[in-house]
Amino acid sequence: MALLTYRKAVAHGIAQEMRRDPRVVFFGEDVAAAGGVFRTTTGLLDEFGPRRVRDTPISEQAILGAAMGAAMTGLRPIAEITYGDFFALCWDLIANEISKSRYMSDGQVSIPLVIQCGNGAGLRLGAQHSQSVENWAMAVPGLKVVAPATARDVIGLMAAAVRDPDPVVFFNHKALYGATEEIPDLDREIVEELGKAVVRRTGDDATIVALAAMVPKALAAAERLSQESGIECTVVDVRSLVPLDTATILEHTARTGRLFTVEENPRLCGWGAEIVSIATEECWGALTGAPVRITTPHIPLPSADALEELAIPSVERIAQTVASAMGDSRA
Amino acid sequence: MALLTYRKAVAHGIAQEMRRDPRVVFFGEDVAAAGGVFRTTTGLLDEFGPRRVRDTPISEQAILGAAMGAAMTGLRPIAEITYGDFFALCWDLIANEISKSRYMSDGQVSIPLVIQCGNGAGLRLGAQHSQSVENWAMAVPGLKVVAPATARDVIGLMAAAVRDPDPVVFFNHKALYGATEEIPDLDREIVEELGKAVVRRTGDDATIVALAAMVPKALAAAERLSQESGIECTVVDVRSLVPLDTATILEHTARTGRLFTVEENPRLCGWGAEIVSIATEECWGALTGAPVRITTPHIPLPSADALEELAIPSVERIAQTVASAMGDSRA
Amino acid sequence: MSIDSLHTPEATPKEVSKETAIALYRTMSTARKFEQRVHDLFLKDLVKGPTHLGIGQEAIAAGVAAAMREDDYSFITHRGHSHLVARGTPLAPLMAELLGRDSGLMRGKGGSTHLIDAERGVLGSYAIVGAQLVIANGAAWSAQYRDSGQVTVCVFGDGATNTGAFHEALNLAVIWNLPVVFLCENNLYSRYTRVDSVTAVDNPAADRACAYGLASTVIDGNDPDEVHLTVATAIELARTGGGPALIEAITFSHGGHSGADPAGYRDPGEVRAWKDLDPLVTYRARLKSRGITDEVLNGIDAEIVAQIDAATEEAMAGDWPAVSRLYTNVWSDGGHAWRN
Amino acid sequence: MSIDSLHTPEATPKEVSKETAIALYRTMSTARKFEQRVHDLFLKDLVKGPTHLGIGQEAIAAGVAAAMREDDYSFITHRGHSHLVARGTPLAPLMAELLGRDSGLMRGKGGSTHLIDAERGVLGSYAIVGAQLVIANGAAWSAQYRDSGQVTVCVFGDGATNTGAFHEALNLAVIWNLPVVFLCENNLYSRYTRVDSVTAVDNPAADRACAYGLASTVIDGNDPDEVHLTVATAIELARTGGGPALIEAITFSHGGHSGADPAGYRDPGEVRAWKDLDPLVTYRARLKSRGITDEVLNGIDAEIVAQIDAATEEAMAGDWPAVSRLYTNVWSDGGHAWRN
Ligand SMILES: Cc1ncc(C[n+]2csc(CCOP(=O)(O)OP(=O)(O)O)c2C)c(N)n1
Ligand SMILES: Cc1ncc(C[n+]2csc(CCOP(=O)(O)OP(=O)(O)O)c2C)c(N)n1
Ligand SMILES: [Mg+2]
Ligand SMILES: [Mg+2]
Repeated sequence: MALLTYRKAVAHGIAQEMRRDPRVVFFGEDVAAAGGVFRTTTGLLDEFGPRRVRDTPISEQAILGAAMGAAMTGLRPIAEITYGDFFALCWDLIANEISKSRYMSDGQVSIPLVIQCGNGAGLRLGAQHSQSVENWAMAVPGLKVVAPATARDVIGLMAAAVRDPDPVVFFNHKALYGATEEIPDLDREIVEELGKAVVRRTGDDATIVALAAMVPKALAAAERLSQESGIECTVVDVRSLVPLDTATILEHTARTGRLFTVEENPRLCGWGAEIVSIATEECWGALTGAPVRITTPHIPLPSADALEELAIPSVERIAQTVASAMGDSRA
Repeated sequence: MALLTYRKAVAHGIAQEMRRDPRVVFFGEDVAAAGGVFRTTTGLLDEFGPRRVRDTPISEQAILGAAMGAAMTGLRPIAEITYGDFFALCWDLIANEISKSRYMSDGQVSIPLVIQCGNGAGLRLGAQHSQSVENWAMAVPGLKVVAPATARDVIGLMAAAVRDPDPVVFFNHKALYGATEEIPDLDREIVEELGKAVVRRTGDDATIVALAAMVPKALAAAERLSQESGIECTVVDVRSLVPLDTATILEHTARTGRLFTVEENPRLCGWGAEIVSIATEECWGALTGAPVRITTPHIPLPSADALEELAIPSVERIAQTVASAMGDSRA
Repeated sequence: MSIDSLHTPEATPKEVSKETAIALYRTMSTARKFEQRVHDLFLKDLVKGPTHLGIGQEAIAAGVAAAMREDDYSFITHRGHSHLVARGTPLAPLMAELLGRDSGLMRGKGGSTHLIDAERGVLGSYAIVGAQLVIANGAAWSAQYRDSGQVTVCVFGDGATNTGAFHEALNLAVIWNLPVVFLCENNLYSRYTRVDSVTAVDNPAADRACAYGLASTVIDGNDPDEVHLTVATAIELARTGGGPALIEAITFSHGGHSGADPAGYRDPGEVRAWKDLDPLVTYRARLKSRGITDEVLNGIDAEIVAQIDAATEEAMAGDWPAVSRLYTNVWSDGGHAWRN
Repeated sequence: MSIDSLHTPEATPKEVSKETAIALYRTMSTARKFEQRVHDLFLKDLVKGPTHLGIGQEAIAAGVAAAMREDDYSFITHRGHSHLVARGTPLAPLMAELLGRDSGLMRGKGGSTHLIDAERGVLGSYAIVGAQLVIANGAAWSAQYRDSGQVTVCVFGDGATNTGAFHEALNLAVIWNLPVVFLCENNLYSRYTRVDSVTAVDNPAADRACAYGLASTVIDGNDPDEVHLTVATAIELARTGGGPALIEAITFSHGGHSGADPAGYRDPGEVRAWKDLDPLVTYRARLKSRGITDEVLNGIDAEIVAQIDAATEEAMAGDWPAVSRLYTNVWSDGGHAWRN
């Protein structure tokens, strides 16, 4: 079974690490007996038992508090907060405690834990269950921030996250759960590295930087641009916002002269702004046009499918934005 | 008494609105009997009584929940969360409820409230009581975001915030409480407008965009640059991140060709990145050099005075950064 | 919590009037049939999103709403359809909302989990478990401040009792003596997890009352009379300055957590036992014992079906929201501009 | 809560040994004299930041620490100096931390409100009220998981009992049967506000025990023997699988909330009454009644003063942190890089 869904990759990745390291525990709301709200963690309770795989009450602060205390004292917890939106319920733990305690203690304690969630839109869940909040985490010093776009990366980046000695916030994307990938070496251990972007497509005219569910959309847009306008794009899958692979992003931005970011974050203060700012400052001389951000508008997400579709960057919007910006710069 | 401290302006601004509108109530931890942890709200309980000015338990969710429910049903609450850092404890109310309920209900309800806090560093309070989190609020659609730099603006922007029909997050800056300002018309009603930046200094060589405690620092740096390097800077006090006065920012950026942002936010995804991204895209042809962000490094804030001083942008660092970037662009 | 451990703190409540009884039946039956229709449309992929149904729990919505004054406020949960029905929200815009139409109660922006009908005092379904408890306090405080005599009823699930918001809300409500009635719909499950497996006490709401100096009240959530009378007493007390109350109503959801959930995690025996306690069935029997004929009740049901048919037809005929709707009503000026 | 309403659930605890009693005295006296020195330095603007002192509350830190195994974990509050002293943190680096020196326990990065001494099991002072309760659960869970026999003691203030974290923590600790002892230092005030004015029950911690199926235990927090014996019993129970406990110790802070707070919001009569119950004074009297002479106790005090003098001198001689320290230990690799 080398064809794996992104959904199944979640449990696969966690199981791989739990087999390897008895310090790894996994817990959250409905993750054990029910196998997760999105059926992403089916089988973990059966394999590892209730000592290591646990259901919790609806107590997001208690979940992350338990993760932090356990991480400080020798365990390697993976805690699930069902939706990225719910980070708002335990943001103190994330933004004030887990991220800062190592620094405040000048290294007396480490917090090696992973916080996993289902992030992003596309499931018609409305404004409070559809947000992309990886920018919230990126804005907080002391957190590593990871968001896989493929089933293989779900496994490999989870392995890297669990093995990392510092706190990692891990954003699975809800709209990708059904996506499949051929993984020939699925029977072997898969481990990726944090802080390494992947170039998913190469082209000389422009660089599109994308993350998570925006990666397949950016790739589709790049194909369309190639066919319809002859514009050849490089597509960089950032994978990890912290550490950020600025080397890869800047290399391709400089080489192509044009940068586009595609993000689900609402308009203001998303990670696109960060990457655009870095690239503008550091590739100034090489840029042949202004970097352009493609984002969700700065609005809460609507529930109705017709409206939700319009809010999130689409293949069409990406292609059109790139084409018209490239037209401008060529004009 | 026309010379007013920023500290006293807080109570003055709230009192002005409470006198005008009986729907305005004010509450938070230690704000009533004790007059506020920073003695910013002294006298309000005496003047308006315990029906309108209230102490609460240490229940940040309950505080903002009460504010939201009251705002939905006819009151105009001003709720205090002592420190901006503590938004993390009630972030669900801010980021998921208060900001989104008007949109989700398609306008059936309005949430006219103000959340006031003490924001920013400089008081040696360490990583969990010193953060500048206005970028957290800016990143959430549905919130207006205000941060006054002067005593007069504390009053005038509070008036605008209270009168605004939508939720406003109001960031007083802890390091400015002692700053004084001559306010000749203090005996009259002072009302400013949200979404209007103020040009605090005019110069033709570069534009420095700053907020709150960074405004006096940017002004001092501009003076130094003028005297030491002959570089003349325009200094824009943003005052309101949402709505954002892009017209003023872009006008001066285009006119001077150079943009610098000065913010207390840690490096990644601060409001500086947003303004730099907007300006780069919209002033591309007019820019004579890359926009440059001056920020706190991406680290938690240390407690010791010697270290805290080094972390926050200083007059010297602002001046040096501008001078060296301008040198580059002139070379 | 099991069925057997139900206890009512005071003696069995007095009977409701025949008129009220018929109204309660009508509300329950409307909610039931409405949600059955929603489920049909969900299975046809016409209603999207999670779609949490409260089939089996209608006695609570009916009993509560009948005890409320028109201008009282309701705060409810993600499982909120029946409460809107009970408070009189017209069925067509309600259905249209679930269908994502422009004629929806919120033009499709909110959907099933974020229903709100401000005109009828329903100040929202809250999809973040527990949030409504702290927000309800604010509405109650406002009513107290304005001396309007309005009472706020805040409904929440058993799962909400383990959130921090629950604790903060109850404490504040008591110290400010707010006119708010907190009502727990304890349907024994918090999504896919038995609430008793994640809760330190047996009655997740009532056994916490002691922590706020409140009385512990557990009622049969499948008995609309008991719900009605208990809540009416609490509301009356709150309205006259007696402060908050906390009531736990035991009930059961016939279906799973959401529209797509087969609820395989529940014991079939448990489901069967609770279906025997179906409030529509048992209440119908009670009405009959009070002399209300099948004919009358069948007549009511037929009316309801006709209403729901009409509402569904009207809703289905609605347009999809226009693109421009995406950008309306972020702000009170109707727009979404964040810049000039 | 007033002094009079103190009650001990079981009969007066048994006496501690003379040896333990002297150790308790030594700890209390060290904590007292250390904090008095800190206050002096604060008034000279050498110690900066808020500087929450626990003068008057030392019996709790002393009694608790004496009941703990060396490898047990402590989670404490922003008012934590005395707990570090009690667990044996060397005074020089502790003082150096408060002075913001490079030789500080955390090189000045944490300061008075974020003290941590991992080597001695003090896994942190928490400046966000209530956070330590949920985090302490994690340490307890880890000990349970590793079967290490370690117990976690989590100290918190009365004000913390109204946070959501308190509720979530207690519930989880009970359902997971964690080896954790929650101890409330009820000093009657939550910053400048009397806790009873913002709390729905009289004993903010103990009166909440019922909500988690725990026993309600209120003790005299100014009696180190009672603290010691009560906590020792709870720790022993937790260590042997008996699960969590919740203890409320009533005490009083002689000074204000922070170094700069004159505490004008308190009634002078109240302060005077509590100063009469100063644990150092009353315990000294008890020791004398147990035959321990003034000479012995004065000798201990003199030793302590000498230690504190030496520690202060050492700390004051320390360098300021180098610029480079700003960038160390964000990550476990020692650095702060967020990019390549
Ligand atoms: C704070 C929060 N955590 C988790 C969830 C996910 N969630 C949605 S409904 C639900 C179960 C709620 O159970 P209960 O309160 O008993 O209500 P019921 O669904 O049984 O009516 C959960 C965990 C949420 N919406 N909010
Ligand atoms: C969540 C949170 N809210 C508010 C504060 C501000 N604050 C710091 S100490 C304090 C009072 C704490 O009172 P208590 O828990 O009784 O401890 P004590 O200071 O009396 O020892 C408050 C409100 C905080 N640090 N954290
Ligand atoms: Mg339930
Ligand atoms: Mg206290």
